Amino acid sequence: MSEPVMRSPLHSFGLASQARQIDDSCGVWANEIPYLGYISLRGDGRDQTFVTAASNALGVPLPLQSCTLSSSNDLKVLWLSPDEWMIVAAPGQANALRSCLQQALAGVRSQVVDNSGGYTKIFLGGSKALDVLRHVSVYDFESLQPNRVVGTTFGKSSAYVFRQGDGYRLIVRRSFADYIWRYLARAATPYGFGIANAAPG
Amino acid sequence: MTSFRVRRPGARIDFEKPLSFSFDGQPYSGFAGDTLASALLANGVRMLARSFKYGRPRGIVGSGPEEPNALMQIETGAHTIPNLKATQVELYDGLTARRTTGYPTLEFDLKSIGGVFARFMPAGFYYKTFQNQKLWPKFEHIIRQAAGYGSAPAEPDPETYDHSHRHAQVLVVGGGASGLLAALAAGRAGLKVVLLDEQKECGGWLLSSPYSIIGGKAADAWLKIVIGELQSMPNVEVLTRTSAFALHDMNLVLAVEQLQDHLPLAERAVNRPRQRLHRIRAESVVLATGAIERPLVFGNNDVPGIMTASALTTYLNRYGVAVGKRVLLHTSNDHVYQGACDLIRAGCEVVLADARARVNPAWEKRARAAGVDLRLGYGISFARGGREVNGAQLVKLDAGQNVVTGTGPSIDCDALGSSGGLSPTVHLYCHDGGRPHWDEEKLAFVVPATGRAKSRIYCVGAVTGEFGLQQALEQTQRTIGDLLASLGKPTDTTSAVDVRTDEPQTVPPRRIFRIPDGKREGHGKKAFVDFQNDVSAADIHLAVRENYRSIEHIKRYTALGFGTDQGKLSNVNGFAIAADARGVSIPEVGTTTYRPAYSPVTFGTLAGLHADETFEPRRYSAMHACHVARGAEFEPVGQWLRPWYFPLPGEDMHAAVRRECLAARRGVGIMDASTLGKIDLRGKDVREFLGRVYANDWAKLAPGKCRYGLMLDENGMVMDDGVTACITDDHFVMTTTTGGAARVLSWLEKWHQTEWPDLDVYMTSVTDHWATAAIVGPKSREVLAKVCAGIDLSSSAFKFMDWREGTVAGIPARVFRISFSGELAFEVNVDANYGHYVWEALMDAGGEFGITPYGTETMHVLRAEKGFIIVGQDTDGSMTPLDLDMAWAVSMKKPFSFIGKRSFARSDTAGPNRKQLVGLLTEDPEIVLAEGAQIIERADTAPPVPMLGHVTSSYYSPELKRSIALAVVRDGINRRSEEGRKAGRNVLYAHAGGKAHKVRLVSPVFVDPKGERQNV
Amino acid sequence: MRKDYSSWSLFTKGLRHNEGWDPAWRSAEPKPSYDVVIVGAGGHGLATAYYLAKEHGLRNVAVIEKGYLGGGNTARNTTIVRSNYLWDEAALLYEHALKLWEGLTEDLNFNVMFSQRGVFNLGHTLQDMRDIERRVNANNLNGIDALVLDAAEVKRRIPILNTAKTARYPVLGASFQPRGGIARHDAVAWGFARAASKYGVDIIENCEVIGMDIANGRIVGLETTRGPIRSERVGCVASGHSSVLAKMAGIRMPIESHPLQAFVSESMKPVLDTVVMSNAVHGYASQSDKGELVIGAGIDHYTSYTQRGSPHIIEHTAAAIIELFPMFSRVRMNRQWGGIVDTTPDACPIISKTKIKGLYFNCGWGTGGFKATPGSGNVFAHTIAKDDPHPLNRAFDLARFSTGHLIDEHGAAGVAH
Amino acid sequence: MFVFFCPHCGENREEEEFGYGGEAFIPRPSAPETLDDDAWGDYLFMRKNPKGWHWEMWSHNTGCRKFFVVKRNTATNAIAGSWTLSDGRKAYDAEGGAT
Repeated sequence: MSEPVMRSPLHSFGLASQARQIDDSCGVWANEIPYLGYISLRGDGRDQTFVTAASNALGVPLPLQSCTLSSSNDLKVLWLSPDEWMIVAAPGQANALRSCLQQALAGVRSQVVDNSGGYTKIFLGGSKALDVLRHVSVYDFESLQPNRVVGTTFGKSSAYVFRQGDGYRLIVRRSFADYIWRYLARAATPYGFGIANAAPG
Repeated sequence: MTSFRVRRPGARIDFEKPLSFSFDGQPYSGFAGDTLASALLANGVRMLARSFKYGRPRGIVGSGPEEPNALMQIETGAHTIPNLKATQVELYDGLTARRTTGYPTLEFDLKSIGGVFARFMPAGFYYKTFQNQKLWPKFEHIIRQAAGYGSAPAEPDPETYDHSHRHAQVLVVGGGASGLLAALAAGRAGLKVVLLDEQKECGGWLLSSPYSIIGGKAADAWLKIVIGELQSMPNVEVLTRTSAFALHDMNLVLAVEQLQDHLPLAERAVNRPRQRLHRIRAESVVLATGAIERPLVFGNNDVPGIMTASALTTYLNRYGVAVGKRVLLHTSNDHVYQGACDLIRAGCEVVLADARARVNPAWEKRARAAGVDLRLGYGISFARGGREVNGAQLVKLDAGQNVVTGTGPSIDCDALGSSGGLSPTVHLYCHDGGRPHWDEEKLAFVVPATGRAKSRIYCVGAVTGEFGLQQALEQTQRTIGDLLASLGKPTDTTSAVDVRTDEPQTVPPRRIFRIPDGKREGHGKKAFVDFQNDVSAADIHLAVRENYRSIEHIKRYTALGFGTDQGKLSNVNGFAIAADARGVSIPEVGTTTYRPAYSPVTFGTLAGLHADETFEPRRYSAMHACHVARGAEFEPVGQWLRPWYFPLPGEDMHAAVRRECLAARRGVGIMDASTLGKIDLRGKDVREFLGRVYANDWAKLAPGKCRYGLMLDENGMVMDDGVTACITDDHFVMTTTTGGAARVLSWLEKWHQTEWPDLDVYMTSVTDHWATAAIVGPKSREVLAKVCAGIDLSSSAFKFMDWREGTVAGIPARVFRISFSGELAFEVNVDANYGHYVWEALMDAGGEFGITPYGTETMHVLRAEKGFIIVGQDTDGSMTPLDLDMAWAVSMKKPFSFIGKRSFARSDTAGPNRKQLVGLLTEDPEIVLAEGAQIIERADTAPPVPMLGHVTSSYYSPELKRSIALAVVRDGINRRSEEGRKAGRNVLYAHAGGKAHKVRLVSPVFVDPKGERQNV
Repeated sequence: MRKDYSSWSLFTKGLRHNEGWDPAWRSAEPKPSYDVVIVGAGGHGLATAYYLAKEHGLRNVAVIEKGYLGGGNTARNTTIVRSNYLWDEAALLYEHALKLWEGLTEDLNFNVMFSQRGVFNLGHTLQDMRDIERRVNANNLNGIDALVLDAAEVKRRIPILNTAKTARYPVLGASFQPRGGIARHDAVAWGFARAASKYGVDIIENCEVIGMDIANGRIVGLETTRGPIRSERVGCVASGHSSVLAKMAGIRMPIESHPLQAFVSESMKPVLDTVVMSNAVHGYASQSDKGELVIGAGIDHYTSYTQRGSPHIIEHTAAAIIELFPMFSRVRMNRQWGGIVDTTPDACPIISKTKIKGLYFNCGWGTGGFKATPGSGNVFAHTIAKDDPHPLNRAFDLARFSTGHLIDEHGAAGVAH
Repeated sequence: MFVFFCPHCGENREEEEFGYGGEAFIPRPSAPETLDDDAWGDYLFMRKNPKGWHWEMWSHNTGCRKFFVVKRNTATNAIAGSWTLSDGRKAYDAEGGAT
């Protein structure tokens, strides 16, 4: 039997082979950042025991303010609701992180679920990235501050979006990824749409 | 052909850039900057349409979106566009336009024959005739052929569209003088401003009025300075060619931007959208939408060459086209005087008939000085001319009453412009419930200058009835000052602009709409109110006479304002004439309701990117590529695309399904079950929660075990079903139907959040995380054994309805021993990133056993053979678990009254003779009943036939080598019981497509009734 | 009834400059009392009054209306007429209506332009096709014309329809009711108003009900903005405002009032000569005699009495129409609007007596009201005149929401419009 | 066309992010078996459907997935405010259960 091979949600687009260095030739650049770890964490943000245990396990404070995120080198913790967070971890880290959280939260009203197969991340950059977001979503991205994350519409689907560096990161559900990518490509094509290589995590 | 070009500095025509175009196959030339209308006029084309009802010759009346007549078919083939107004089509080289009316030709229109009999075709005549229902289709066919303007394309659209969602602090609609000033002030205050203008450049009426002076500067220079400053501000965005067509609640303005239509076909960028829908959410909206001049209503006022006076002026000043040499102007107000002077300056002779006996002395002086032949106190009784105007008969008007006191001169002319006053463009203000009010002095429906401060809608300029330039600008300064003050911004940014003009103070217009001709309405020459729908003043009087008195009735009876111009020229005249006919005031008549779209917008723009492959989301499983590679046919299920069957070369569906079924029953099959909804539930109260939302009991389900559950709505009807596994005592994983996943999660959240927040339960969707392959058949264990580690697969260690954790092909997996086929079966769940890999690994492992992938069709056959229901196919929202003969899945003993339970006890739900699920066998085993066949008592199908139920599922069973079906039948369970059989009540007929087949009611479990196979 | 409207009358009156036309109906001042008062002068209310007068001899009848007659949903619908409903109760009621439609122009001496150009209900999934088969078979057994067409046949009959297999919602087939079609919506209200008025029915516009006088469990009169009106029989036919009226009588209704939007294109040459409906993509279309495409949208989910809905619903519908008819992408929407539809939990109407003696309700038509107009009025008139439901509306009583005997026309029935 | 302030996300968001959740504060009877058919039918199906102020639920589908309470005028589309379920209940009770 061959070695196990992962296939990301956008595998069928063959993005890796089209990727190139970002330059001025396109107004919009994007690519999939595959195989990250995704942990869904549920618990009561007003429960100090839960917050402390989770923060300690994660090594970063659990963001308690709505629509904010906190991050360390390895992971990002996105506030999704007063009792829900998404933890985005480096590839291969999800399992360990899940165990660690579950141990820390033993006996605390909470839920820790590995959802790594269920999501993927899309890098969106370029001088016209904001214009593209205006095409695909109803949210006012112009006022989206760094360190904030929003769950909003993407076409007739949805995405979690935050800023990182010069661009944006979108976290989308696996089964919708095909639709979302096609939609994104259609919206971006008028500006010149390039597949970026070495998309920064 | 008496029109001529006027070369005047400041005109928006580039005489260095000639363009060629065609109209109705005739070549013409124009210049860059022309609209199709201005170019046609410059070429002397007067008649370019025939009227809707009477086939009367028609020409251009307006210069913008108000144009009722000049509806054009632009371009041909896939790029063709019907019904564009020539006044809004920017000319480009090579443009092709065709008329949309006039059959067989413009010169001779068949409908003009009908026009001879116009008196027998008054408003609403068709309600009074053609009353034979049998003959009506023939009449209707003729009516339909005669109706309609342009033609829809015959091909799909080669161009694309998109949406842009914007958020502004201040949205200014209209880039005329007031709008520009408003945007400038808001921009200088540092606010995020968007300014929209429907034309290709800002300026509004100033573009038609080059001799206006603002703050000592000529209009042109003033515009350059203001627009230049706006464009230099990073916080201000100016969108031209962008028409705001709707204002929805909470200041959501929709506007369509034209990105390509002004370019020659060859120059249009393939990747660029043709049009863009801007959905702009604004904290404050400033409506600077201006006003549109309405014509006066007089006899034969529809002859080509008769326009609004402002259109004449616009063609002259902005487009460099003098429409005629001898121009007759007719007015009731001051607005035409500057235009009259401009026409003289261009070399025209001008007669100006003012309905007022005494006019504004300042204007009178200027006009006379310029050489205008002023006739005061006169009205036009009727115009002369057929295909173009050649004169008009004047009448002397009483100074007070709108009656004729004597005859007047007959004036020759080759162009005629009239002005009945300005009608503010109040449409957007009214879309979200705002109402305009009638200003008797200004003779206009206006909106308040204060707008609707609570909604943060402000109005400036002509839309408020401030028709004078200086007054409008001063009012804009005050209003924007208020707006800025409300935001705590300095208000001096507007007052810094000098807005003094040299315009004389205007004096009130005369209250006249319909120029009297000395005859009773309906006896004189036709005087049109709505050109596009051929609605005359007499039609409105007739409607009122017939008691269609509400303005909405008048509109609907006569079609007033129903055209593609939405009554921009006609409505106020119509309201006024209706008021006269009813003998009431105009405010008592009121207005019709203003509805979007202010100007028409393409379906493509509305759809944006929601077209073609991105019309709606389509979801794929992680194993999709595996199925494509194996040649699967697919079936849409909810948002998903699932493999339907996997035909081998030469196989049809029947053959493929037969092969797949037998593989699963005799050997081993494999199916992608990833699309089922999966919800992870955690918390110490999950059991209790499950007990409330499912009909059955969950108190004793042990870790490592699974159970099937029926989920009911509160009405007691089955809404979803699925298997839930107990992972640990406080951790469960629920599966739902493919189509029901999102609904179920939302349903569970709603109950938890609203009714039972104290229950310790968290729910998270893991549908997308897990990829699931079901391995099905007697050999499934052997296949799995080859790749599975960490699980004892023996039947004693891993029983039916158990689940275990281990690895499959080296990947951590949850394996469920559950079965939707009645066979030994395992469902392998892995991280979806490995879904593709694990599917292929299972295929490899199953190779030696002939593992056969199968799709939804085979799944349906297998489950039907076992009598397993599909929610939504065998149920329709009216079936209780008891109706499904599934009492075993209901626990009436649970302490909590689970959702839906109480409804069972209602008299009808608990009553006899309900439709119940049964199996059906046809007398002829080869006949596969139609799904949807109706169950009836006797073979006689002459209606009406009482129906007892219907076939919900029907297949040919390869296992049984005969057809089988499931059905819901009244009292079906009794009918198929021993007693029912004895009474012969179990034999019925299934009727479909006119044929009735004898059927026998049996148990719905056709294969392995004892359920032994799944336990091996 | 004298047939005042004819080609001959058009000719003779035309000769005299059309001055001789009588008012189509008489606008009446409210009298102190009536035998029956109908609240709501939409198509249903006016039809009720007409049939009360014509079939039950009740002429001392008033129809009172808060706005102008025919100004509610009668004026705002997409004019589709069909009877191919699933369940016997609904199908027979709508078929009763359809039969009346077929003679309505002659009966009313008013051309309501009932155009039987056929109605297609498209199927896009296998389940859609099962439901279509089920419904068509049921229709046939109820004596209602209906047939199942496969995709090729649908394409043959509607060549401009996109039947590509690759479509997001591929067309797998359709049901077709040849006798279905469209009618001129305003004309229905005007025609009934005129015919009722000729029988002596008082039509009173701008008269809003502001209270109900109820004594000892029976209705005795109404308070209106034009004064009190006595009547011991009151039929409420107020569609979206039914809950408001019911509240005055202290009755709770299983009704929610939602925006339902529609739009028309600019007028074009004939391109679509039938009615096409699709529940899966949420859109339906026909082309009016004037040449406008008349397009209906899906319902807005929230309740509202504003006659305005959310624009994204219209945008979705435009997208759906392009999905069905790609060639309409470049066609333009001319005007959009909204109505207030009164929906019930089982998508079936309520035509019922109430716990208040003499007070009757006819409401809850959801998206199906227009097509039922003559039938609804006919059976409601019977219900009021006899104080007992007509056999065709017996099942549509309020009691079903207690007994559980719902007539669920959701989903399978192709209810939407 | 609506903008709702999501009391959990703390931001104004466009209507497209939300789903309508129906009339608010229809408590499930604590002992359904004790109700007669009429009372149960009332709970199941009867709705206030007022023309005017309406207390209703919306869920923030693309955001926090929480149901919350909105007081909205069905005759004008005006929104008086939005609250979490528990705060909404308090506001509603403070009005005496509203219309």
